[in-house]
Amino acid sequence: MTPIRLAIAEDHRIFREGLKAFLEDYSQIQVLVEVSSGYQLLEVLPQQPVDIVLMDINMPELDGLQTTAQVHEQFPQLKVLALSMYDEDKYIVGMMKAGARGYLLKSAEPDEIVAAITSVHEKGFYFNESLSTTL
Amino acid sequence: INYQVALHASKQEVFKAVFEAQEGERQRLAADLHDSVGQVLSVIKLNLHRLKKMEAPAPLPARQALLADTNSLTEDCINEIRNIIHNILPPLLTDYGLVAALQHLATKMEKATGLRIIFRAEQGGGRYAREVEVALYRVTQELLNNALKHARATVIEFSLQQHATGLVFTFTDNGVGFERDKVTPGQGLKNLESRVALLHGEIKLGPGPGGGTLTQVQLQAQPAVEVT
Amino acid sequence: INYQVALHASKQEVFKAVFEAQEGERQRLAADLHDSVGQVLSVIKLNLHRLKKMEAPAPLPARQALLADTNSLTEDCINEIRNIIHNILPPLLTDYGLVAALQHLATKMEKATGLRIIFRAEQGGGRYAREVEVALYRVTQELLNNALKHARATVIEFSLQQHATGLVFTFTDNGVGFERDKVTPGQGLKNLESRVALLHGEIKLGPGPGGGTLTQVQLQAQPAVEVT
Ligand SMILES: Nc1ncnc2c1ncn2[C@@H]1O[C@H](COP(=O)(O)OP(=O)(O)OP(=O)(O)O)[C@@H](O)[C@H]1O
Ligand SMILES: Nc1ncnc2c1ncn2[C@@H]1O[C@H](COP(=O)(O)OP(=O)(O)OP(=O)(O)O)[C@@H](O)[C@H]1O
Ligand SMILES: [K+]
Ligand SMILES: [Mg+2]
Ligand SMILES: [Mg+2]
Ligand SMILES: [Mg+2]
Repeated sequence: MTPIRLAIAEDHRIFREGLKAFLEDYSQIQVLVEVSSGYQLLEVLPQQPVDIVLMDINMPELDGLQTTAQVHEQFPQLKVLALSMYDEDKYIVGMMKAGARGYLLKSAEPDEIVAAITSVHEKGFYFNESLSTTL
Repeated sequence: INYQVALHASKQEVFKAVFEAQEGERQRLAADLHDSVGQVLSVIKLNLHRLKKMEAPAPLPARQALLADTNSLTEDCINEIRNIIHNILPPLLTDYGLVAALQHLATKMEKATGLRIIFRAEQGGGRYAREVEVALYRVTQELLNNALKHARATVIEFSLQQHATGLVFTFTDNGVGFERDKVTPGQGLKNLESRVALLHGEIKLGPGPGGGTLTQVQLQAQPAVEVT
Repeated sequence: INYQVALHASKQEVFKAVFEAQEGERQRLAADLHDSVGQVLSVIKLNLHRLKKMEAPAPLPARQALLADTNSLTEDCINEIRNIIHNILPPLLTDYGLVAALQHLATKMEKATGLRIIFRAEQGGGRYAREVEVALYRVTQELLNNALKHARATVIEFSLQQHATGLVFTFTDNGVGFERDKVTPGQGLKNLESRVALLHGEIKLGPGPGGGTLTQVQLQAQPAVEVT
């Protein structure tokens, strides 16, 4: 099976690196792109195609919401999975409206992170039970 | 000395300065907690998970148990940081505005207290100037605190109404009302008064039509952006 | 309504309320951070240490490295919490008083900035009323910030002197002084002025005898406890 090609867009360096290190243990996932802003992501994507973007919301310059909307438009086959510290409905609804296929909390159980990536890749979406009640 | 004169700002200016300094400080603090503690704790959690996996295929039970313990402590910290940030300055208020933040506050407090807490927005969902949004959010926090501390109420209702003449914020509880002999003016109501005065608004506080307490704040504010 | 009248507190009272509310909030926040995050993080750190010891006698290098990493992240969080608490309200101030807190502040800032920062206490080490200690600590923080931000100074000196008539706080830097055309009154000095006014004190601000800026605060305060 070819691994899922992943991009991480996240401005918090320690979190980004920690997440990448965590995902390295999973052979079904390959982190190919690591960027710290939406602009960088949009620049890199034409040269380095990926299947899924793990997208932070709170980023400088172009935030996750705006970036998701643009990714949705420019790379319609690419799937965005939101990853955020915020658990309030507004952020979830906002990211889903912008075109995200799922929403994860940064404090999610690590197994859930892997399950969400897999689900988005195979089924095209991911819903967390406690978060999806808001939709 | 010439510039010593400039020090003697008007009281109004000083108030404004104090509140602005306070809000600025809160914002910095929330950002620090969010980035330097909250996100790092999430990484600690990921690492603990990796450590747990490294135990396989021959896990040492003592190590497993200690890892599980440490993990749950980390979760406690993450939740506490989230609560603290939310009390300092809810990101919702900044990103989605007053109506979203008040709605969230009402729901959260209803869950936490078991009282009936109802918020109604009759103003189209538009955004107001930052100082208006922050002031009314702080006013609501104080009135909720008062209602919970002093009123022995079972129902709390508050609302925002937009009129052509301005914004009207109304807050009622069905509690005991102000008990003349027992009332000692605290900091809360004074603070609230000066916040409203700063925005050239009006505040009225008295018995509610059906008992309890009614507080009304009127501001000459109009929403900047109407969401349709 | 009768008690509506009570709301109209004097400006002086309102100021006092605002500052007290602010300090009260800071203290609660500091306590929450200390107890619910700081202490728990310390336990997490202890646990990581125990996990490391459990690695013996056959440590797995990958696990060792990850434990070391996680430990250093935990330490970062602990330091951050400590810094935040210290900025909110140094425990030293509460526990050991103004002189100890100012001495610590001077030493810390000297290390952090590389400037020469000298504090002299000529008052016997006694404790003052809480509001006096908090006010002078905040005044010092603001004046230090200003000297670092605006003065381009190399030496900063401040002192506390106890006279029979009261307490004198003096702060000087050897910087550029107030540059008339560039000065835009900020919140800092206004805040400072109202803090001092609240304590019925006096503040003077002007050029220093040898250049730079000199600020002097006089309060009618006497130490409550003389340490001999
Ligand atoms: N909703 C209410 N129902 C009944 N009494 C109230 C209500 N709100 C305020 N009071 C009375 O008014 C007093 C002053 O309120 P205020 O908010 O100024 O001070 P506080 O709540 O006692 O202290 P704090 O400074 O922490 O706010 C209270 O002590 C209480 O007696
Ligand atoms: N030690 C100093 N040396 C030279 N100029 C100073 C000094 N302290 C203050 N100033 C001048 O006085 C102005 C007002 O100071 P103030 O502390 O009120 O505001 P600020 O420091 O600019 O902003 P803040 O509200 O963050 O304190 C400064 O902008 C600066 O131009
Ligand atoms: K991998
Ligand atoms: Mg971010
Ligand atoms: Mg109160
Ligand atoms: Mg200043």
